[in-house]
Amino acid sequence: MSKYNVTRRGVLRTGAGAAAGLTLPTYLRAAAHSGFTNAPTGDTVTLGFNVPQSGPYADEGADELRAYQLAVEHLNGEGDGGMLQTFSSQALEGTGILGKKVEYVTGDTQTKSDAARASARSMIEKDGAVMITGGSSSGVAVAVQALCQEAGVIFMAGLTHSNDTTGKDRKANGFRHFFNSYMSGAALAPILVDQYGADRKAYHLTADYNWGYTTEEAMASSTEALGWETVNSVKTPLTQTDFSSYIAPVLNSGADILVLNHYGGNMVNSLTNAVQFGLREAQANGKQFEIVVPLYSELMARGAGQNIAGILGSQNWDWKLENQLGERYKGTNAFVKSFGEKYGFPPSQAAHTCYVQTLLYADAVTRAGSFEPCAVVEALEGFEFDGLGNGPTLYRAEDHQCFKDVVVVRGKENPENEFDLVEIVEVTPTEQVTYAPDHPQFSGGALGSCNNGA
Amino acid sequence: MDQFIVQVLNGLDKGSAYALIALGLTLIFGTLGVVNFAHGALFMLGAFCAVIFSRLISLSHEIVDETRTDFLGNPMTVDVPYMHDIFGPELGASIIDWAVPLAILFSIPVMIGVGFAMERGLIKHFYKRPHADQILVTFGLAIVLQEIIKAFFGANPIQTPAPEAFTGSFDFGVWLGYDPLTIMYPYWRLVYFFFAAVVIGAVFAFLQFTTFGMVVRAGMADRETVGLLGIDIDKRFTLMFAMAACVAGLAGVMYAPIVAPNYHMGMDFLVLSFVVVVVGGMGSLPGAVFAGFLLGILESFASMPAVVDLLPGINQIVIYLVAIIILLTRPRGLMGRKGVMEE
Amino acid sequence: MLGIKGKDLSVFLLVAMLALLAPFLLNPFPVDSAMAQFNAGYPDLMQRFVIFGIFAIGFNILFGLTGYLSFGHAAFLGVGSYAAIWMMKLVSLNIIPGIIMAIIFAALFSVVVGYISLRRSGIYFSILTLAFAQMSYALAYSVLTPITGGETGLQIKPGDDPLLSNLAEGEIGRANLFGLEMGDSAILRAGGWEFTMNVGYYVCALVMLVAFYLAIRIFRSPFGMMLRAVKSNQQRMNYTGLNSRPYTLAAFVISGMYAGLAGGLMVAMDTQVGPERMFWTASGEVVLMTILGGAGTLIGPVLGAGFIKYMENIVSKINSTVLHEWFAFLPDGMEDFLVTIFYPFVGKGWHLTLGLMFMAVVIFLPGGLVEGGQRIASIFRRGKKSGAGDESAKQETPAE
Amino acid sequence: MGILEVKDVNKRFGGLQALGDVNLSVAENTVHAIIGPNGAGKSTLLNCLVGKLIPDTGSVMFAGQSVLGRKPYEINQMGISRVFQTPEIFGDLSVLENMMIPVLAKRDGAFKLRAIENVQDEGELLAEAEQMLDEVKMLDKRHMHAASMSRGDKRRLEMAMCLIQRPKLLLLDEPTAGMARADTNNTIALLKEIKEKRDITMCIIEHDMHVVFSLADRITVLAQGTPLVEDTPERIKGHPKVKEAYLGEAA
Repeated sequence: MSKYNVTRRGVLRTGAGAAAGLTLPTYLRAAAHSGFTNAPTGDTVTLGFNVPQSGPYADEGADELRAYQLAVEHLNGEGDGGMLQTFSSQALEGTGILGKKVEYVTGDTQTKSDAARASARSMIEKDGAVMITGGSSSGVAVAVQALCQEAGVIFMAGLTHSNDTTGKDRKANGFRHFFNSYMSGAALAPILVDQYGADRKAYHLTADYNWGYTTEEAMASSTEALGWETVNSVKTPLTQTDFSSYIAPVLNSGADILVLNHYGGNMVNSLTNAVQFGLREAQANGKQFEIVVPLYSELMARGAGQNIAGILGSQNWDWKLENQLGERYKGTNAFVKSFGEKYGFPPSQAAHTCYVQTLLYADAVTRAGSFEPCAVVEALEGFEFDGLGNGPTLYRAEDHQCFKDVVVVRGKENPENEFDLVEIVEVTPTEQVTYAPDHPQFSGGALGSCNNGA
Repeated sequence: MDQFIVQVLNGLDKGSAYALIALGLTLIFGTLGVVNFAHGALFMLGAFCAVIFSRLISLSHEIVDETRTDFLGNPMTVDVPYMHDIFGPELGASIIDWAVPLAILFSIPVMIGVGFAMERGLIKHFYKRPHADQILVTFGLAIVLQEIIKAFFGANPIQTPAPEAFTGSFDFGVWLGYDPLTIMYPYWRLVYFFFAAVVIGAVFAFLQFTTFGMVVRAGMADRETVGLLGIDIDKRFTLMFAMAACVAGLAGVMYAPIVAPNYHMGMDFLVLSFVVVVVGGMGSLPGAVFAGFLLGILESFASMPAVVDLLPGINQIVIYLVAIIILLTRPRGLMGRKGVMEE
Repeated sequence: MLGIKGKDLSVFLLVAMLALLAPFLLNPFPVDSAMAQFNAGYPDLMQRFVIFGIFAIGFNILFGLTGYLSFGHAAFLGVGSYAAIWMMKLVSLNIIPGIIMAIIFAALFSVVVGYISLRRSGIYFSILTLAFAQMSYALAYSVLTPITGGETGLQIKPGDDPLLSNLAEGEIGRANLFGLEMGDSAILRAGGWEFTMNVGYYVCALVMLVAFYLAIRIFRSPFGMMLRAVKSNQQRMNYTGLNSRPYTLAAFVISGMYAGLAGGLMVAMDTQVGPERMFWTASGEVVLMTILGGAGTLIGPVLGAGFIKYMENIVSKINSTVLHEWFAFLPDGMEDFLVTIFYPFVGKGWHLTLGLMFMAVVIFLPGGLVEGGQRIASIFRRGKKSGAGDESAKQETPAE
Repeated sequence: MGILEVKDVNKRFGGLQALGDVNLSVAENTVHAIIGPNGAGKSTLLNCLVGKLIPDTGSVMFAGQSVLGRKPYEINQMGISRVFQTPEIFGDLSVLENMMIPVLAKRDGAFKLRAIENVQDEGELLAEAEQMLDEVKMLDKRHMHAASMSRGDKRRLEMAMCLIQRPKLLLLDEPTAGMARADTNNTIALLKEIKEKRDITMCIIEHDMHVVFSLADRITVLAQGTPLVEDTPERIKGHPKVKEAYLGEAA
C-alpha cells in the first residue's frame, strides 16, 4: 500500500510540545506510521483549498475561495451557521470537525493539471491537509483526484462538469457534488423540445477537449432521442478567441439551433460572436433561430453581458431557487444570506458546490467518527441528504456522483443588476437525470478501493 | 462559393487584428531591434482603454428606489450615470452607447504616454543588451501590466459592446448578387477592417512622406550610418516606440467589441504576433501586414467544416504549419531583409 | 577528480552538497513558526527544483553555448513524459525503462525538429521551434486524444497491468526503482524542525548530479568549445573547415534529451502527464529560468529554475490568513496596514511578484542570479584580500 | 600547371556580368596578387574560389580537384584558408581557444563529437597552438578575450589561425584595408616572413599598390570582370592597359 509520508502540522504541534527541550533528533521510518495519511492528532485539522487564482478562471476561483472561507467559519461555529441549520444531517454542531478546529491552506491551480497537482502535493506533503477540494475544470479535477487516490486523502471536487470525473476517471477517494454533461443533456432536452419544438436541426460547436466531447455527446444523444437532428458538429481549439470563422457557416448549414459546448472565455466569445453575426434574429427553416449553452455560469454570463439574454442552459444551482420554487430547495436562502452579508453579493454555483462539498465532508467525518479516508468514503457512499439547496440529494455509491434536480435557466432580458442575469425556467427532477452507473457515456472506469495512504 | 466569401471576410477581419499588432511589433522589433514581449500587453491595455473609458463615462451615483428590493430584501439602490445628469437621459445614453469609438480619442494620448514612459524608463537601457535580457525584462513588464489590470478588473472577460448603430449584420449577399441572408457580415467587423486599413495606411504614409519617416526608414536599414550622419536617432526612436504602442493600443480599443477584453488577452496574441512578424520577414512593414492578412485568411479557411472533416485538427495548427513551410521555402520570411535578427 | 578540476570541481561539489542536503537547507524554519510558510523542503517541490534544474541545464547547452534560442523545448519534455507514462502503463513500473524511453523519444523528436529548424538561424529558428511545439501541444490536446488522453492527460489507472509487474486486481501501480517506491520517505525530527528525506527526491538529485556533471564535461570539451565558436562567428567556423550544422544539431539533440530526461523523471515522481506541459508558456519558462539564472553559466540555470518554482509554489500559497498570522504581533491598525500592503504581491498576486523580480534581476544583475552570487562573493573576498588575482581567474574560464 | 587553375569562369547577377571568361593560373609557392579598380569583380572571384558563390560556367581546380559545388568548410579541408577584409575571429573566445579550433578542425575534420574529453587534455594540440602564438608574438595574450584586442592583433590572430592549418593556398582579401601605415608595414613584414618560412601559395586581393609590389611574384589586373593582363610586378608597373584601367576609373 501507499507509503505517502508527510509532514503534519497537527502532529508537530503536539510533537513539538513533547519534544520541547529535547536535543536528540527523532527518526521515523515511513512504515512506523499507522493509520492514514495526515491523520490529525492535534486540536486542529487542515483542509486544502486548491482553486484557480491566476489564469482565465481566477474570478471563479476567488468565488470558490470565498465559499470555503465561509464554510470554515460555519464549521468552527463562527458567523450565522449558514446551511448548518438546514442540513438534514444534524451531526455538525459548529465545533469544528470532531472537535478539532478547522484550518485551511490555499493554492493556485492555474487551471493546469501540473500546477494543480504540484499545489495539491504541497498541501498534502507540507501542510498536512487531510482533504483537498476545489478546481474549476475537469482536467484539473481528474488530475488532482488521481493524486488524492494515490496519496490517500479525500478529494471533494469543485466545479467539474465532464462525465469523466465520475465516469472513466472515477476514483474511490474522490467525490463530485456538481452535476455533469449527461445531466445537462437530460435536463435540457425535454425543455428545449418543449420550447422550440421537436422538429429542430442542431449545429454543435464544441471545445476541442474532453469536457467538450462529453458535453456534445450528451447533448446530441438526449436531443436526438426526442426528435432533434444533429446537422453538424465542429471542434474549436481551446485557445481560440475569435470564433467568427466557426460561426459564419452555421446560418447556411440548414440548422436552426446552435449548441455552444463551450465554457468560460470560449463561451463568452463564441456567444458574443454568434450574436454579432445576427443568429439571434435570424430565421431558418421557417423558425426562429435559437442558441443553447448547455453549461451556464453566472460569472461567464456576466462576461457575455446582453448577449446571454434569452439563451437556455443548465445550472447546478441558482441563488434564487428557494425564493422562486419554495421549500424543496431550503438551505439556499440561508447560504445566500450568510454569503451576501459577508461579501455583498450573491454566491455563484461554483461557490455553492464548494461550500456544500466542505460541509458534506465535515459531516461524513463526524458521522464516521474518524478522518480516515475509508471511513469517510463509507459514510458518503449512498448518503441521502437534504437542505443543502438542491433538494433531496443522493451521493451514489457506485460512482461517487451526486444525484439531484438540475436547474434549467435562461438569460434575463432586462437584468436589474450584474448578479441577476439568469432566470429559472424550470427544474428537471432527479429521476429524469439519473442514469445507470454503467451508462455508455460513463463506461471504462472503476472506483477501485479506497486508499488510506500511510 | 458564398461560404468561401464569408471566410475571406473573416480572414480579412482576423487579419486586420494580426496585421495591426504585427505592424506595431515590427516597428519595435525591426526598427529598434528590441524583442518586445510586452507588445501583447500593449494590445491588452488598448482594449482596456475602451473598458476604462466606458466605465468613466458611465460613472454614476446611487439613488435608493424604495419600490424594489435587492437579493437580501433590502431597498434597492439604482445607479444613475452622471452623463444623464449632464446631457439629459437621451444624449447621455447615446454618449455612453458610443463609448468604444469615443475611446479611440481617449486611448491615443494614453497609449502614447505608456509607450513614451516605457521607452524612456526601460527599453532605452536595453538597446545594447542581448536579446535574452530584452525578453526577460519585457516579459516581466508584461506580467506586471497584466496583474495590475487583473487587480482592478478581475479575470473575467468584460463585455464592451459596440454602439447600437453597429449591431446587426450587413447583407453582403444581396450586394454581390446572391440571395438575401446568404452572406451576412456584422457591421462592427467591417468597421474594424476599414479602421485597420486606415491605421495601416496612415502609418505607411507617415513613414513614406515625412522626413521623420525617412530618417526612421533609413535607421531601419542601417542604424549606424544614420547615427553617423549626426541625426539624433534616439529621440526619433522614442517617438517610434510611442507610435508602435499607439498602433497596438488602437488595435485593442476597436477589438474590444469583437472579443470581450480580459487581462490575459495580450498573451493569447503575443505568440501569434511574433509568428506573423517573422513570417512577414524581419524588418519589413509590408511583410508584417501581408503576413497578418495571409495567416488570418488561411486560419479562416482551415476552420471551415469541410476542411476540418477532411483534415482533423488542421484548424489547430494551420498557422504554425504555414509558418514552417514559409520559413523553410523563403529563408527570411515573405519580405524580410538580410541580416535582421539572424544571429 | 572525475576529470574536472579547479573551479568546476568546486562548483560541482557545491551543487552536490546543496542537492544532498536540500531537505535540511530548504527547511530552515521550525514547522510551527510563522516562517514555516517559506520552507520548501517537501518532496514535491524538491523534486521539481531538480527536475526543472535538469531541464534548464540541458536548455543551456543549446542556448548558453550556441546562442540558438529555442522556443519549443517544452515539446521534448512533453514527448518524454508521454513516452515514460506509456512505458509505465504497459511495460514496467520500474522507472528506469520509462526514463530511458523518455530520453530516446525526446532524442528522436528533437532530431526531426532540430534538423528542420536549424536550417535557419536567429529569430527564424526560434519561431520554427515554437511552431513545432505549438503544433505538438494543439494536437496532444485534441486530435491525438487516444494517445495523449487529451486535456485530462494520462495517469496510471487501476486497470493498467504492466507486463513486468504483478499487481493485485484493481491495485493502482506505483512508480518504483527496483522495489523502492518513489513516495517513500524517512522523516527526521529535531526540536521543532522536521526534515523529509524522500526516495524520489534523492533519485532525482542523483540523476541531476550526473546530468550536471555531464554538462560540465560538455562545457569544457572540444565540442563545447566548438559550440561557443558557433555562437561567436559561424562564418569563421565554416572557413576553418568546420561544418557548424552537425555541431548545432548535436547540441540541439543533447538538450532535447535533457528535456526528455526531465519529462521522464517528472512522470516517475508524479505519474501523470497533461498537454499543458508542452504549451509555449512552458517553453518560455525554461528560457526565463536560464536567462534569469545566467545563460552560458553552469550553475545559473539551476538557480533560475529554483527561483521560479519557489515563487510558483511557495509565494502563491501565502493567503491573507497567513499574512495576518505573520503580523499578529503588531497592533491591529499596523497589522491590517501591512497585510494590505503585502497582499497584492502574494497568493493570487504571485505573478506580479514574479514579473517584478524578472525586471529587477535583469536591470540590476545583467548577468542573472549568478552575477548576484559573484557580487556577494566578491564583497566577502574583498573583505579578506582586496580582490587580487580575481581577474585572471575569470579569464581562464570565461564560461563558468 | 598551377596549384589553382581558374578556367573560363562566368558569373552574372541579374543583368550584371560580374565575371566574364576569367582565366587564372596560380603557380605553387608563389604570391599572386589580383588588383583592379572598384567593381572589377575581385571579391566575386574570391567568393567563387572558396565556395561562397558558384560560377555560372567554367571550372575552378585546386590541386587537381574541382572546388565547384563544395561547401566552404570542405574547400578549407582541401587546403585553402581565407583571411577576411575585416578580421573574422571568435570574439567571445580566448586567444588560445581561437587557435585551438583550427587545430582541432585540422585533426578531427569537419565534425567530430568529442563532448566528454577535456580541451585541457589535448596537450599536443595545445603546445602546437601556443607555438604558433609564439611565432606571431601573441603568446602573452593567450588568455585575452579575442574581441578586446586591437585590430592589428586581430588580423595577426586571424592569419595565425589560417597558418596553423598549414594550408596549401592562403587567400587574403585586402589584408591591409583600413590600416595605418605602420600596421600595413608590419603586415607586409609578417607576410614576407611567412612566405620565406613556409611552403605556401598566397593569393592576395589588394588595393594598396605598395603592398602588392612588396609581396607579389605575379599580378593579374582585373577590370570589369575580365583579366586585362597577367605579368610580373615590374612589367605591370608600366603597362599601358593598367594605367588606362585605373585612370579611366579616376576620370
